[in-house]
Amino acid sequence: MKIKIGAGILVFFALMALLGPLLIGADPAATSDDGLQGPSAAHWLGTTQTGQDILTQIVYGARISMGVGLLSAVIATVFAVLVGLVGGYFGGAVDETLSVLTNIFLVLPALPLIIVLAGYLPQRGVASVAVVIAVTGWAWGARVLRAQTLSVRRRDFVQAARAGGEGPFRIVFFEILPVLLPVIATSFLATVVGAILAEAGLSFLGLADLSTVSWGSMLYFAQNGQALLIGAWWWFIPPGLCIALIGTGLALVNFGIDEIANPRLRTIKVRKARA
Amino acid sequence: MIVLEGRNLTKHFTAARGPRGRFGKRPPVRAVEDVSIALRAGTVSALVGESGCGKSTVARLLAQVCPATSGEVLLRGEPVRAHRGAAFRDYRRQVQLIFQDPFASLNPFHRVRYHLARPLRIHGHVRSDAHEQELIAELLERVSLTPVEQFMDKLPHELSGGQRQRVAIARALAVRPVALIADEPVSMLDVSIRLGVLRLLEKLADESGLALLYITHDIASARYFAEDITVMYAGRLIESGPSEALTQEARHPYTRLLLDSAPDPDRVTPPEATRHGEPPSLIDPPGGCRFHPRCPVALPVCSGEAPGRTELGEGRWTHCWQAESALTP
Amino acid sequence: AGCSSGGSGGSGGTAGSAPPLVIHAVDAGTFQEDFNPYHLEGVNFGTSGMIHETLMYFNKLKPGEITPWLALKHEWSDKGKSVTFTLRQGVKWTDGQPFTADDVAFTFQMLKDHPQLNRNALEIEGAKALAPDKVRVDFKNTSYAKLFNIAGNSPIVPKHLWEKQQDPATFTNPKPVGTGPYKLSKFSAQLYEMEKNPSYWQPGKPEVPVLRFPAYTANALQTALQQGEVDWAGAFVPDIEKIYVQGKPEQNKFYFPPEGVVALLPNLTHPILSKPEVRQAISLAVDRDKIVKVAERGYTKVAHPTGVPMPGGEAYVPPEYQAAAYKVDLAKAKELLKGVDPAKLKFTLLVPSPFTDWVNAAQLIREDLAKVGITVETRGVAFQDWVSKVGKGNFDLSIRATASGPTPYFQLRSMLHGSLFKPVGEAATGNYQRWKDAETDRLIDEYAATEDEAEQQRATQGLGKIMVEKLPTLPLFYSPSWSQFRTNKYTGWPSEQDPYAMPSPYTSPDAAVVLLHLKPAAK
Amino acid sequence: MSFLARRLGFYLLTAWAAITLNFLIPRLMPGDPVELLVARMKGNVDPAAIDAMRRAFGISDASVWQQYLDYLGNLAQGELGRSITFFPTEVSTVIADSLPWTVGLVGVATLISYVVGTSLGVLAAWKRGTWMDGVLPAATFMHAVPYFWVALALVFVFGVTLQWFPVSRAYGLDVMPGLTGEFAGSVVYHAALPAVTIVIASMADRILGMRNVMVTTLGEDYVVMAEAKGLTSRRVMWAYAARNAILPNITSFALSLGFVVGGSVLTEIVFSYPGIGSMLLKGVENEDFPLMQGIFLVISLAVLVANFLADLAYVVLDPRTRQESE
Amino acid sequence: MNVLEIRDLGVDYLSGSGVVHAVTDVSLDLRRGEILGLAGESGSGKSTLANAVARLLRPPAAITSGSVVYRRQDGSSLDLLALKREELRKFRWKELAVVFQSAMNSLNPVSPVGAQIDDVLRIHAPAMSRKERTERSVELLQRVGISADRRRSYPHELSGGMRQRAAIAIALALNPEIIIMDEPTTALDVVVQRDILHEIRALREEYGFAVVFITHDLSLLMEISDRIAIMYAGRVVETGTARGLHKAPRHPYTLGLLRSFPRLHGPREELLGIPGTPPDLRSLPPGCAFHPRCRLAVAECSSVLPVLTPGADGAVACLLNGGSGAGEEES
Ligand SMILES: Nc1ncnc2c1ncn2[C@@H]1O[C@H](COP(=O)(O)OP(=O)(O)OP(=O)(O)O)[C@@H](O)[C@H]1O
Ligand SMILES: Nc1ncnc2c1ncn2[C@@H]1O[C@H](COP(=O)(O)OP(=O)(O)OP(=O)(O)O)[C@@H](O)[C@H]1O
Ligand SMILES: [Mg+2]
Ligand SMILES: [Mg+2]
Repeated sequence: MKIKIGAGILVFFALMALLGPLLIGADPAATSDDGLQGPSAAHWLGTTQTGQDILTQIVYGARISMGVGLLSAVIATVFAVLVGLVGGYFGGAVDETLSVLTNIFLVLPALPLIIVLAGYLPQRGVASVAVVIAVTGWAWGARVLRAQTLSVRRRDFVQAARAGGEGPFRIVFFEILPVLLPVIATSFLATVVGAILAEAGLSFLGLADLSTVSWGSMLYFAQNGQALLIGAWWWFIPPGLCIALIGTGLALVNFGIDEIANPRLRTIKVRKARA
Repeated sequence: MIVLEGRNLTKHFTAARGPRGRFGKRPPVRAVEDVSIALRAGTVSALVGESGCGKSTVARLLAQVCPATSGEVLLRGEPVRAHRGAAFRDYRRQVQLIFQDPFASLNPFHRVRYHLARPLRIHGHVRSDAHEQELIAELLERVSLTPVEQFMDKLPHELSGGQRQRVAIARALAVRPVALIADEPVSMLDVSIRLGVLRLLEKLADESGLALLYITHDIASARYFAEDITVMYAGRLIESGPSEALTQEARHPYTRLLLDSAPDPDRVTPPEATRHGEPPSLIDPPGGCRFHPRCPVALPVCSGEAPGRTELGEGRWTHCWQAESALTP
Repeated sequence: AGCSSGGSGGSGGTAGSAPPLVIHAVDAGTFQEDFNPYHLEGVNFGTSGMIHETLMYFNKLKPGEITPWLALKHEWSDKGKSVTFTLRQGVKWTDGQPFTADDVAFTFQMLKDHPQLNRNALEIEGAKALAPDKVRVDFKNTSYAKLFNIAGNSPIVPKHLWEKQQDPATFTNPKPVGTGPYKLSKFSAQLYEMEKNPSYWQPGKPEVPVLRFPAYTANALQTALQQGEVDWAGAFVPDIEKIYVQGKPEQNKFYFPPEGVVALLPNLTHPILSKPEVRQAISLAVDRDKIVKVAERGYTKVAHPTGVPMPGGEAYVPPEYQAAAYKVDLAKAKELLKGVDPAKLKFTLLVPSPFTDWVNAAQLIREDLAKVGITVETRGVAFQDWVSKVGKGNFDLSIRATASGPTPYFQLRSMLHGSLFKPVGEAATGNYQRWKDAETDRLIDEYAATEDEAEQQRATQGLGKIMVEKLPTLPLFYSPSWSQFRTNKYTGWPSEQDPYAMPSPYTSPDAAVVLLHLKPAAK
Repeated sequence: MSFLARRLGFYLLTAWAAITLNFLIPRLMPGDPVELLVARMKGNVDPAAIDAMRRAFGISDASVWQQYLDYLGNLAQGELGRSITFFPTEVSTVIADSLPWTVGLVGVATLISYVVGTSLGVLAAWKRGTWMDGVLPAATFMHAVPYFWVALALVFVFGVTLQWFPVSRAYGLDVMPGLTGEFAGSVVYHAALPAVTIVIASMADRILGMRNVMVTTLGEDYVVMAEAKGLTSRRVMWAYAARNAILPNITSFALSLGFVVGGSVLTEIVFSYPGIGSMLLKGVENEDFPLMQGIFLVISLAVLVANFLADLAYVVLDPRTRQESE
Repeated sequence: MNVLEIRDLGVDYLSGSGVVHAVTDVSLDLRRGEILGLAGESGSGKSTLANAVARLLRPPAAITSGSVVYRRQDGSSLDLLALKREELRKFRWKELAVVFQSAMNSLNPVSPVGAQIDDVLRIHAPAMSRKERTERSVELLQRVGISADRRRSYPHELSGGMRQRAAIAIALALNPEIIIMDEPTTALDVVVQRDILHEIRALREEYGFAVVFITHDLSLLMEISDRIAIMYAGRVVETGTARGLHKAPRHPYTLGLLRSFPRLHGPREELLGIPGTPPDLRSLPPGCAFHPRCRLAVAECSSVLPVLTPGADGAVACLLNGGSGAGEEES
C-alpha cells in the first residue's frame, strides 16, 4: 500500500520531469508582461514577478531537482557500496581505516560542509553540485552497508561459497551484494531525499547555479522577490510542496521496503478479537 | 585409510568486542586447545559436545576456513601449507563443509541451479552447458531431490528445511570432495525430517567412500549414525571410542554426565538431582582438567594439571586422571 | 540637546522632544564594534560623515557642486602635485579638543604610512601643517582629478587619539571621537545609537536628536519596511508599492537617483565581439525599456548612450548627443550582422547569481538577442566566481556596474582607461571589456592634467562621443541609488527637484548632509 | 570504560580530520578574497593597498606545510585569524558573539524535538491500529519538507499574516542585552518561530525512528512477558519497551545532530537569527576563508561534543556497555 | 479437579497471503498440580495455544472460537477470554505465569533481575513494604539456586542457565496456580537442561502449581510430564499419560515422532521418522491433515476429519485407532 502510494507519487514526478517539458514546451525562464498573477486559466499556478509561468518552472525544475538528487544519490551509493562492502567483508586494517573515514563523514555536519564546499566551487553546474552533495552524503549508507556486510559475511552461505572456492570479488559482488539490495535500495532512496533537500537548500542560499530553474532556485527567487510579503503564495508554495511530496514518495517506498523486510512495522487494522 | 587429520589444533580468537585487559589487549578466547582428530574414508565419525565447546571451530579449522593458531592439518598425510592459490583451491575441492542452518547456508538470491553450478565451474568439472545440466541433475538425484527439473530452478525460500539441507549437501558434493564435515546438519530441522538427511549422509559415506565428520550435540544420534564418537568439552577433547562402546560404557565423568542428562523415556531410575553448574568461560578456562569444577569425582590433581591422553584399547582413549582406576564401572 | 525648535510636543523627555530616526544603511545580521572610517567592510555605517567628517562635500547629483566643509578652500600648486587647504576655525572634537591642521596632516600621513588604509589609492608624498588652519598635502603625480578622493572621501581622524594606536589598520576605534554632527551613544550587536553632538560647528543643527541603527538582514528589512519600523532605508524592494508605499505615496517616499551605470560588457578580445558592427547590432536588439520595466521594476532609467547620468550630467555630454536615446531596431541589427557567420554568433552571458535583477535582465537580453539570430546562454555563477572571471577577462558577455564619482569622468575612466587594461588571465580592476584606444587615453589624461572645469568637461565630452560611436561597452541603465524615507517624522529629504545630496543612507558623507537638512514634521 | 575511551579516541581523530579538512578546503579551492573585496569597492583600490591587504589577511606564500603548522599553532592558542567580512574583527570574536544564540536555539529546539518526537514515536507504536496511525503520514511528509520552507511558511502565517511573532533577530530592538526578565522574555519570544521550525522539521525523524524501533521492541519476549506479568500498560510501555527502544535511537539521534545543525543554518538565515548559520552564509558570500573555516570548525566540534554526550548517555542507559563486557 | 478447561479453541493469523489457522478446535484440560506436556512439530500451534490461554496474542492473531475457563480451588471460575483489561491485568501472574523459551529475551536487558521480581510484587502486592519485597526476591532467587548477591545483576551478566532460573523465579513470585513454560530449556545444553528440569519438578512438589510444558522434544516430555498432548497442524491429535503414550502410542503421528528419536540405551531400534514435510496451515489437506505423510492412511483419511475421541487412557483423533470421523469432508 505504502509502496503503491509512494511509487505513484514518484511515477507522477518522473513523468512530469520526462514528458512535462515536451507537453508544455515553453522556456521556463521566459518572461512575460503579466507578472505576479495568481493562478488562472492562462497560468495554472500563476506567474513570478517577471511573468514567468510557475507551472512551467515547476515542470522543468523537476528535471534539475530530481536529476541532482538521482545523480548524487547514484554517486554516493556507489561509493557507499564500495566502502561498506569492501570494509565489511575484508575487515582488518582496510576496514578500520574505511570505517573511521565513514564515521568522520558521518559526524561532520553535512550541510555546513556542503555550503563551505559549494562556496568554493568554481563552476556551480548541476553536476558539480551533485558531486558536492554526494561527497557528504555517502557515509550513512556506507555505515549501514558495512554493518550489514559484517553480519552477512558471517552467514553460512558466504562461508559456504568460500569453502566452495569462490574468490573474494565474486563473494562480495555475487553473494553479498544481492542480499543487500533491499538495504542498498533504502539507503539509495534516503540519499535521494537528502540530496534533493540539500540541493534545494543550496539553491535557496543562492549557492547553486541560479540561471537553471530548479525548485530550490525558484524558492530563492520567490524569497528574493519577497513573495511572502506581497502575498504571492502561489510562488513559494508549489516548489516546496513538490520537494516535500517527492520526499514523501521516496520515504513511503522506503518504509514499504522496510515493512517487507520487517513485517512488524506494518500498521495494522486491529480486528476485534472474538467477533 | 585416514583422509583428513588435524594434529594438535589450537585456536585462540581475539574477540572483536569485549573488555580489554592491561595494556589494552583483549584476552583471547581459547576456543580450541590441542585437538587432534582423524577422519577415515567411508566412515562417519562424530564429534559431540555441548553448545559453545568449540565444535564448529574444529570444523572450520579442518576445512581451513580460518587459520589455526597452532597445529596442523594433514590431507592424506600431507600437511596443508598453502592458504591461497591453486594448491589451496585443490584443498577446498577435497574438503567440504555442510552448515548447521540450512536457512542461512544458501544464498536466498540464487537458484538451486546456481548453487550447484558454481562449484562445478570453479573446480573445472564442466565441459559444456549441457554437461553442466547433466551434472546438476545427477547431483540432485543423489540427494533425492526428484523430480530434478522441478527443483533446479527453485529459490531457497521455496524449499523446506530438509530440502535445503539436501541442496547444501549436493553443493558440497559438487566439488567431489574426499572429506565432508557436517556441522550440526540436522539440529535446525524438525525431528520428523532429521532422519532423512542423516540417512542420506550415511549413504554417501558408505557408497562414495567419503570421510564424514558428523558434528552434533545429540549424543544419541551420534550413536546411531557414527562409527566412532569423540567427545569435546570446553575446547578440549576428553574421550573417544567406537560409538556403541562409548555410549554404553563411558569412561570420562563428563561423558557419563552427558549420557545421564540426555532425556530418555526408557530410563528406569531418574538420575540423582545434583546441580552441576555451568560450562566454563573460554576466556579464562579453569586450570588443569577443564571439567574439574563440575566433576563429581574430581581429585586435587585435576585442578593442577591437564590430564594427558590415556589409551584404553579398542580405539578408545580418554583424558582423565582417573581413566583406569576409579572409573571403570 | 534641548535647542531643537518646534517639533511634536512629546512628553518632556531628557533628550529633547523630536523622535529618533531609525535608519537602515547596510544589511547586517549583527554589528561588530568597529568605527574605523578607513576600514572597508566591517566598519559601521555613519562613522564617516556623521562622526568623522571630510574636508569638502561633493554632490554627485550635481557634478561640479562642491561645498566647503572642514576646509574652507583649497589651492593647487606645483602643477597639481600639491594642494593646500585652509581649514575652518573653531571646530572641536567631541572630546573638547580643537580641530587643527595637525589632525589633517596626521590623517594623510597615516594613509601614506599604511597603504592598506589608502583605499582611494592617493599617491601621497607627505602632508604638513603649515599653520593651525593651513595644511599642505604633496603627491607624486598630478592629482587634480583626485580632489574628490582627497577632500571629499577621506574622513579626518583626531591625531591626539589616533597617534597612540600602534596599528591603525586593525584599530577598531570603539569610542569614536569626531567633529561630525553625531556621536556614538550606545552599541550592541543588534543596534547602535548616535546622539547629536551638542557642540557641533553648524549651530542649531542637527535637528534629529537621536539616530538608531538596528541590524537588519536583507530579508528582515523588507518586513520591517512593510511594518513601518524603519524611517530611512536604502534597499532594493522587489515590489515597492505593496511592500513599502502601501498606498501612502505622500508619506512613504522613495527616490532612486542614478549612481553610475550598469552596462553589458562585450569581451573585446573575443574575435566576434571585437567587431563594432556586432556590438552595434547587440545594442540595437536589446530592449532596454523592457529590462528597466521588468527586471528593474521601473526603479531606474535607461542609461544615456554616453553612460553619463542624466539629468545632471548635461555639461559632460557632447552637444550633438544631448538628446540621444536608445531605440530598438531589429531590422538594422540584422542588417549589421549580415557579414558575420551566424554559427559564430553564440555567446555566454555571465551574471552573478545573487543579483536577481541582473539574472532577470540577462534572461531578457537572451530573449532579445535571439530575435536577431544571436544565441546567448545565460550562466549564473557565484558572486566571487563572477568577480574572478570578469576580472580576468574569461567571459563573452557580462553585466557589470561601474564605479561612480562626483563627475562622470570617474565612471568613464574606470570603464575605458588603457592603464586599467590587463591581458586576459590577469585580474583587472576596471576596463573589464579590455578597451584599448589612444584617443580615449589621451582624453582621460587631458582631464587629469588640468584644474580647469571647462577643459575637463570638454575632455569628458570626447569620451562620451567615443562611447556612442565606438560602443566600447553597452550601457543598459543607471544603477539606482536606493533610498526609502518616510516623512511622518522628518521632512526635508532630497528629491528630484532638490537633489542636494545622494539620498541613500549608505552613501557617506552624503547621509550626514541629508540629516543636517531634516526638520521635524509638523503635526 | 574502554568503550568511552575508544569513542573519545575516535572523536579526537575526527576532530583532527575536521581541522585538517578545514585547512585544506580553502587551499584546494580557487578564489581570492582580496580580489573580491576590490570588486566590492568597484575598483577604487591601489594595487599596493591590495598587497598590503593580502598580507593583513594572512594569505601568504609560505609552503603549505608551513601554513599548516602555523594554522595548528594558531588554533592551539584559540586564534582563528581575522574575519575578512568584519575586518579587522577576530573570527573568534565573531563566533563568540554568534555561537551562544545558535547553541541556545538549536539546543532547546532539539531537546524539545527529541522529547516530543520520541514520546510520539512511542505512542504511535504502542497505539498501533488506532488514530495514532495518522501521525505517520504526517511525519512522513514532514520528514521530507525542507527546513527553510517550513520557516518561510511559519513566517508567512504567524509573522506576516497574523503578526503574532517577530520574524527576525534574536531580541527586540528596545531591549538591551542583560540579565533582565525583559531581555529573557524578548529572547524567548523571538526564538519561538525559529525553534518551532526546527522542532517541526526535525521531529519527524525522531517519531519515525522511535516508532520503528519501538514496534520491533514491542515484539520482544520481555515486553510480552512484562504484559503477562500484569504490569500496567504505562509501565510496560515506558519501563520495558521505550526504555529499550531508546537505546538504538540515541546513536541515530546523535548522528542526526549534524543534520539538525545544517537545517538550523537555513532556519537562522530565514529568520535573520544572529547565530552561527547566518555568519556562515555571510562568510561564504564574502569568500571569508577565516570565518568559514572557523565556523565550520566550531560546528563540527560542537557536533562531536554532542555525539560524545550521546555516547555518555548511552553508557548510562545501557548496562551492557556500562559493564566491562559485551 | 481441572484448573483450566479449554474448549474448541480456534486461533487464526490474518496474514497477507491468507488466513493461517494456527489453532483449530482445541479442547484440553489442565488438572491441578499436574505437568501437561504439549508436543508437536515446529509450527503446529503450540505457542499460539499457550499465548491464547495467557491472552498474550497480538494482532494479526485473533481468537475465532471457543472458551478458556479457569477454575479456582474454591469452585469459582473465570472465563479468561472474556476478561476486561483491568481484570486481565489482575489475573495475570497471580494465577497464571509464563516462562518463555529464551530467558535472554524474556528478561528486560536494562533492569537487574531483582528489580524485575520487585516489579511484579509492587503491582500485585501493594501491601508489601520495600524490605519485604527485597526479602522475597532474595528468597525466590535462592530457591532456584541463584545467590542473593546476584539480585543486582543484569541479565547479560548471568549465564544461560541462571537466566532461565531467574525467569522461573519471577514466575514463582506470586505463587500462581498455573505456569506455562514454552520451550524453557531448548536453548540450554543437556546438562543444564537436566538440572532445570529437576528444579521444576521439585518446585512443583513444593508449591503445587500446574505446568503446561511445551517442547518438541518428545523424549524429554515423556520424562517430565504427567500427561501429554500431541499437536499436529493446529489440532490436538492425541492425549494420554506419559507412560501410556510411550508404551502404546495410538496416533501414527505420535508413533512417528517417538520413533524419530534415537535411543541412548538398549538395542539400536530402527528409526522410522516421518516422510514428507509439515503442511502449510493456510491450505491444509482435506480430511486428516496428517494423511499425506501417514504410512497407514486409508482412502477415508483424505476425506473424513477425525475428531478427538476419548479412550481408556486419553484420547486420539485417528480413524484407525478407535477415533471417529466428524462426519463428511470439511472445508
Ligand atoms: N570469530 C570468533 N571470535 C571470537 N570468539 C569466537 C569466534 N568464533 C567462535 N568463538 C568462540 O569460540 C567458542 C567456541 O565456538 P564454536 O562455535 O566453535 O562452538 P560450538 O561448539 O560450535 O557451539 P554451538 O553448539 O553453539 O554451535 C565460543 O565460546 C565462541 O564464543
Ligand atoms: N504473526 C504471525 N503471522 C502469521 N502467522 C503466524 C504468526 N505467528 C505464527 N504464525 C503461524 O502460526 C503457526 C503456529 O505457530 P506457533 O508459533 O504457535 O507454532 P509452535 O508450535 O510454537 O512452533 P515452534 O515449535 O516453532 O515454536 C505457524 O504455522 C506459524 O507460521
Ligand atoms: Mg557450532
Ligand atoms: Mg513456539
